[in-house]
Amino acid sequence: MGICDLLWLIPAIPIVASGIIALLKQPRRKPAAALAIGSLSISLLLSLWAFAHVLAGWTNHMAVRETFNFTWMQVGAASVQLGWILDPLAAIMLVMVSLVGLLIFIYSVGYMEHDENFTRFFCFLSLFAGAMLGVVISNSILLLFMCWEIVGLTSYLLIGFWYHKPSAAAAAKKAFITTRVGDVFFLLGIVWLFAQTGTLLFYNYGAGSLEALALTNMLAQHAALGLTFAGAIGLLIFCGAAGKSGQLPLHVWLPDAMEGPTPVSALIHAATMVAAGVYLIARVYPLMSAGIQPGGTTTALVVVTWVGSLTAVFAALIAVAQNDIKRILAYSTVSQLGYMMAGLGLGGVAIGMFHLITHAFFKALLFLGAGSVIHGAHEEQDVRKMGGLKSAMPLTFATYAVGMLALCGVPIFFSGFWSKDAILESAHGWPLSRAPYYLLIFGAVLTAFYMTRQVSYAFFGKWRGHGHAHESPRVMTMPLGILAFFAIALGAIGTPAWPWFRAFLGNHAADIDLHAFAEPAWLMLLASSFVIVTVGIGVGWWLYGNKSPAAEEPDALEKAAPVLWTGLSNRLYVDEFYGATFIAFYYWWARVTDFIDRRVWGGIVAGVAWLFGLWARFNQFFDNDWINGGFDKGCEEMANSGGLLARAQNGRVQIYLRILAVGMIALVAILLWSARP
Amino acid sequence: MSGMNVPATIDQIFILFTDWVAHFFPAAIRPIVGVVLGVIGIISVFPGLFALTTVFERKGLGRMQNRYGPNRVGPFGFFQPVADGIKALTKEDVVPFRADGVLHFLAPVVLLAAVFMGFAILPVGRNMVLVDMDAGLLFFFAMGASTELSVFMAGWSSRNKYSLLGAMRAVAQMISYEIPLLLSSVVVIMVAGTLSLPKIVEAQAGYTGIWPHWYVFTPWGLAAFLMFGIAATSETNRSPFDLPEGESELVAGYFTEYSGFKFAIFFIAEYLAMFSMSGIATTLFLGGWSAPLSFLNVLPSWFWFFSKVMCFIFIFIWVRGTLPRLRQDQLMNFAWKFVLPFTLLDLFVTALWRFMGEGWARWIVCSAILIAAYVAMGRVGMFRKNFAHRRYRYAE
Amino acid sequence: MTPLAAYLMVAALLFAIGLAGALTRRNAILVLIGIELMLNAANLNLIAFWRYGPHPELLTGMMFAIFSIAVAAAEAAVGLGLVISIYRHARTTDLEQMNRMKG
Amino acid sequence: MSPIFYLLAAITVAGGLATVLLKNLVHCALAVTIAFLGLALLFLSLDAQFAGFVQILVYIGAVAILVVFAILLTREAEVPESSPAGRVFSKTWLTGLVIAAAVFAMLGWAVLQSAQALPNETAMPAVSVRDIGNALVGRYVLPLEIVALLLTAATIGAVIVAMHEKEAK
Repeated sequence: MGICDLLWLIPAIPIVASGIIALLKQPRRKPAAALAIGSLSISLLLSLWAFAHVLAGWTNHMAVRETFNFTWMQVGAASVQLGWILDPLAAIMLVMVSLVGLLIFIYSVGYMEHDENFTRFFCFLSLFAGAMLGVVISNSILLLFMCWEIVGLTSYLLIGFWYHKPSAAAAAKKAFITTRVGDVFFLLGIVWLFAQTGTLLFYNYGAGSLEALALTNMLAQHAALGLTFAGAIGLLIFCGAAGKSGQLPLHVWLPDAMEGPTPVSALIHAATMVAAGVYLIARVYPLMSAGIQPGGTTTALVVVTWVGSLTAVFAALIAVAQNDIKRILAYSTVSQLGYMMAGLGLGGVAIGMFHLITHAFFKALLFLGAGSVIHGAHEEQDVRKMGGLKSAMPLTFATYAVGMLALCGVPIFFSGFWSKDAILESAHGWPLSRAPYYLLIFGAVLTAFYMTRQVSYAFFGKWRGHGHAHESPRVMTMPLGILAFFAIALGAIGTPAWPWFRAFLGNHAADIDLHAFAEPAWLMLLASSFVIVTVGIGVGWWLYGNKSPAAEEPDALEKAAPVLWTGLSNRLYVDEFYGATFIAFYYWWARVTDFIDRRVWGGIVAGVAWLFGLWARFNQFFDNDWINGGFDKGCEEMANSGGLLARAQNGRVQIYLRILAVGMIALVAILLWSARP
Repeated sequence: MSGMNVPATIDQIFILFTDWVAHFFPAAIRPIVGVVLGVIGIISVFPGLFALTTVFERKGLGRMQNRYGPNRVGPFGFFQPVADGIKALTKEDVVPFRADGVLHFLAPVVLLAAVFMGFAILPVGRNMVLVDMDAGLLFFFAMGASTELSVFMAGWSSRNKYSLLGAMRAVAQMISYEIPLLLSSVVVIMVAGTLSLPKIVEAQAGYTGIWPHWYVFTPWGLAAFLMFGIAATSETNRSPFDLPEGESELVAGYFTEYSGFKFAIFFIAEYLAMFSMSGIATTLFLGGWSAPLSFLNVLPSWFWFFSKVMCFIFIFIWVRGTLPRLRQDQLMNFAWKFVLPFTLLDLFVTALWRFMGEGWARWIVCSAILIAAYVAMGRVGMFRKNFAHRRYRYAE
Repeated sequence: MTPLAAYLMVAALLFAIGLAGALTRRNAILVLIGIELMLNAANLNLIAFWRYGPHPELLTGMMFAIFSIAVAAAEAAVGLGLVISIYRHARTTDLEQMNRMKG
Repeated sequence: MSPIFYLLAAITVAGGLATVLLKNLVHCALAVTIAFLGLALLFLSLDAQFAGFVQILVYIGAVAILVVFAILLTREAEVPESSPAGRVFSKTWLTGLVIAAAVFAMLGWAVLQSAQALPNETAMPAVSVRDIGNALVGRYVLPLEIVALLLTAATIGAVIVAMHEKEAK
């Protein structure tokens, strides 16, 4: 029984657990939490087993890619096949998702303690975890799409968890619809892919859609503007990914999604779900990079790169001017996702995924820290109404600081630095243009800046909120500690000196040479990022450090450049723009269709109905006066004759007996008569 | 005569005698002669036994109640029954004025006839059965059933509320105990596979070592035997089930209004019923006329049969001397809520026994089931106080 | 030797008697008894036909009779139960007064 | 035509007639038992041992007792000997009698019609109780089960019907 046969258990167990939890009565808190955490920890163990399996294969220098495929249904000639896969990519994602998820589950036990819908929350959470793991392991794009949609559903449910808040409900709808837009294209891509390759499986011993045969076929044909079919399909799928992981122009839902409970924001909108998009691109990377020459690139990848880097800067800009602690983190998430996309576009799977992994940990850390801050500050989310928390909640502060430094990419010590550096490095070496490189660097500066702003607002200065803050319970701080450890340590597996991660994904041996640290290019990068971080943090500290402005008074940056500030703090009017264009158009179109329905089609239908009414009236006349009349007469007669018969039934047993006897006489007589010779 | 060995001769002595008598007659009517002789034998032997039994019973009860029994008439009062008989015969036969004369007369006759019929199929010894019917057991129970009607006739015809109540009690009791009686003998039929009593006896005739193959020595057999004993006690209106003639409540039950010889007839009938019941029980469970230990076969079979019957009679007397009388509702509850279910269970167990095949397993399983059921039912009965309060179900 | 017809005649006579009882007596119980008599007559027919029939070893008539005896017993039990409950209700078993279907 | 048959037939018919004619219900019940007994003996004379004994067991042992109980429970026994026949027979007894007679005439005519066609007595069939038992659980097992069901239902029904209804309104 290899792990590959048991792989399906990893998503199945949490889903089943959620089903059981859904059946629990509402106030049953302990069993619900126990079920969710227990199931996910089982999944974690299985994932570790799978990872160990892959690792063993890798150390023996053989490419581990085990698949398990089966036919779901037979549609005419084509067969719809499902299956799951175990390869380094999946293994790493599995471990990451289940580990982070588990930590966040534990954290939520403390965070949601006083919520009366505790059980429902855990039901959704573990359903989400299951579906996410399903996305990770699925080897069939259809299965992947299903889990993908379940993930979308759960995110909708969890964002709208406090549905009594109108803002939460609105945010949930927004998230759902916006991601739908992406998913439509995704679905188109799937259909096209199926039409082209005739299979839904990624890898199927040479017959899969991502394997050489299918790829060459798809490279042969060309769509418009120099895109091969492969590239076009890849881009369609990329639209779906953009929707999920909030790339331009579909990023609008992600910040609003912060209406949900903080653990949700951490789990779904920082660590895992938004990463699903990136993972999807990594999964179908062969499509994107089909026909790539060494040192060259493909149209699809170019698009991905540009979208990514633009998003990175764009979101970072907006993040500068936000005051809601979670919104800031949300926008930073968007920009980091941009980095990942850019990394995928520029340097390939390993780079993007590496940033994904590190980011998952430190962003989850940051969100949970933010949650802990909110918890401690009595549900206060506005950074300007906090301050001085570093003394009030030291543990939170320490871990949060770690997360912040990792996000800023402070050199050497923090994982964020290594992953981001790898991206910058590959951007630096991009053949087409230098613009992405500069954009990303600018984004990095902004990142450092807004994080510094946030931290100094929240933790330094003096307390400006009401009541007074308190440290969060152990069950919340413990996961913070663990995450913080990973936020630091994970960097070690991706240094240029020992590019283990890349080697692992690329299935080639990882050799340590410390000379990599001595290469001038790398040193230059080190220096540059050092400069970036210092500039960002320095400016931030200079503007906001330690001085604690009251909530009313305008922001320091606002004083400097009011126009820019208003623009940024209104999120560059993207929502308004959408409202003015798309949504308005939809309203108008809805009105038009409404008119057509009512007047045109409605009129026709009414006419037909009138005709039938006429016919019905005629029928009624016919029935009542002819048929029913006849029947009524008949029935009356029957009733009368029945009355006659009823006389015979007088309740005298013996009379009945007599009649019976007479009947018997008659019968015997007939019998004899007929039997006579 | 010389060639025969002595035990066999003694064993078959009555048969030989019958044949000897029969051979004086023409061949055509010999069977009839044989039957007549057999009838004469039955009619003479069992009443004699009855006479003895009365003495034994009265003496035994006296012993148990720590007093003298009859000891005046003859040596140790052994001629007491003779005296009683003369008394009964010479007394005036009183018939109540309002009584229904015909029925009042018919009742004892029918009763006695029905009871005597029962002996026709009883194998009192090797080859010593009057008629070996294929459906013998059924015949016996049919006869037993027809006694109830005569009891009713007696009670109803004498226009006396004690008699009527006694008769109703008697009939109700007989009907409700007839069912367990039948079922517990069905057990034996299931195993022996026949209704003919001689065949049943032969089915138990074998020995392992010196121990006989009587059905009473199997778990189901023992249970059925006990149930049969209880039911038989009640069928024959013996104490502790002697409510029909509960002297303390109804003067003498359904034969309150009888005197003289008719009374004597009822008395005889009761004892004869006891004999026939004991005989059937012996035949069904105690191996009929077969000897209790293999080497005791030297003694004649009829000796064994009668000694077993007498043991039964002694048990009857013993129980009468020991147990107090039940109440009507207790009686019914006992019949319907304990005896009947237990007998049904025993049927099931017997089937199990039959199909589990040889070996020790079936012994353990069957006895376990029976004991568990017995304990459980006993507990429930005591717990629910089934014998608590009484309710009458007559139409008012 | 007794011919079959004799048995059949006895059965017919018994049947007629039972019918007469059921038709002429007033008492419900006696009507039931009459019906029992009729059933018995039928049983006699069955047994007789079984005995004289071509295949006695098939036991068809015998079985028929046995089953009808069982059914008759059930019928008697239920019928008498009904009579008793009617008596409780209407204080009579006289069929002439038992002609109301409600009450 | 053996004398035994005449005897049994006479007993049976006499019992039946007595049943129909006697005034006192208990006497009727006892008379019907006589008829039952006669029938049982007829069965025996037809070599139907088992059926005969079952007849005695069921009818004399159970049905007759049941009838007697019913009579006593309904207090119908006390018919003064001097009561007019009108109290026993229904008003329209004459029609009933005529119909019964007609039925008998019809049946008897039918029997006599076919008297010649009827089969003569065959050799006595060798049927033991064992054969009957095997037939019951073999060829006739379904009717057996159904009858068992019927009897159970009848028992329960009779108990329920005759049970004293509670005054709980």
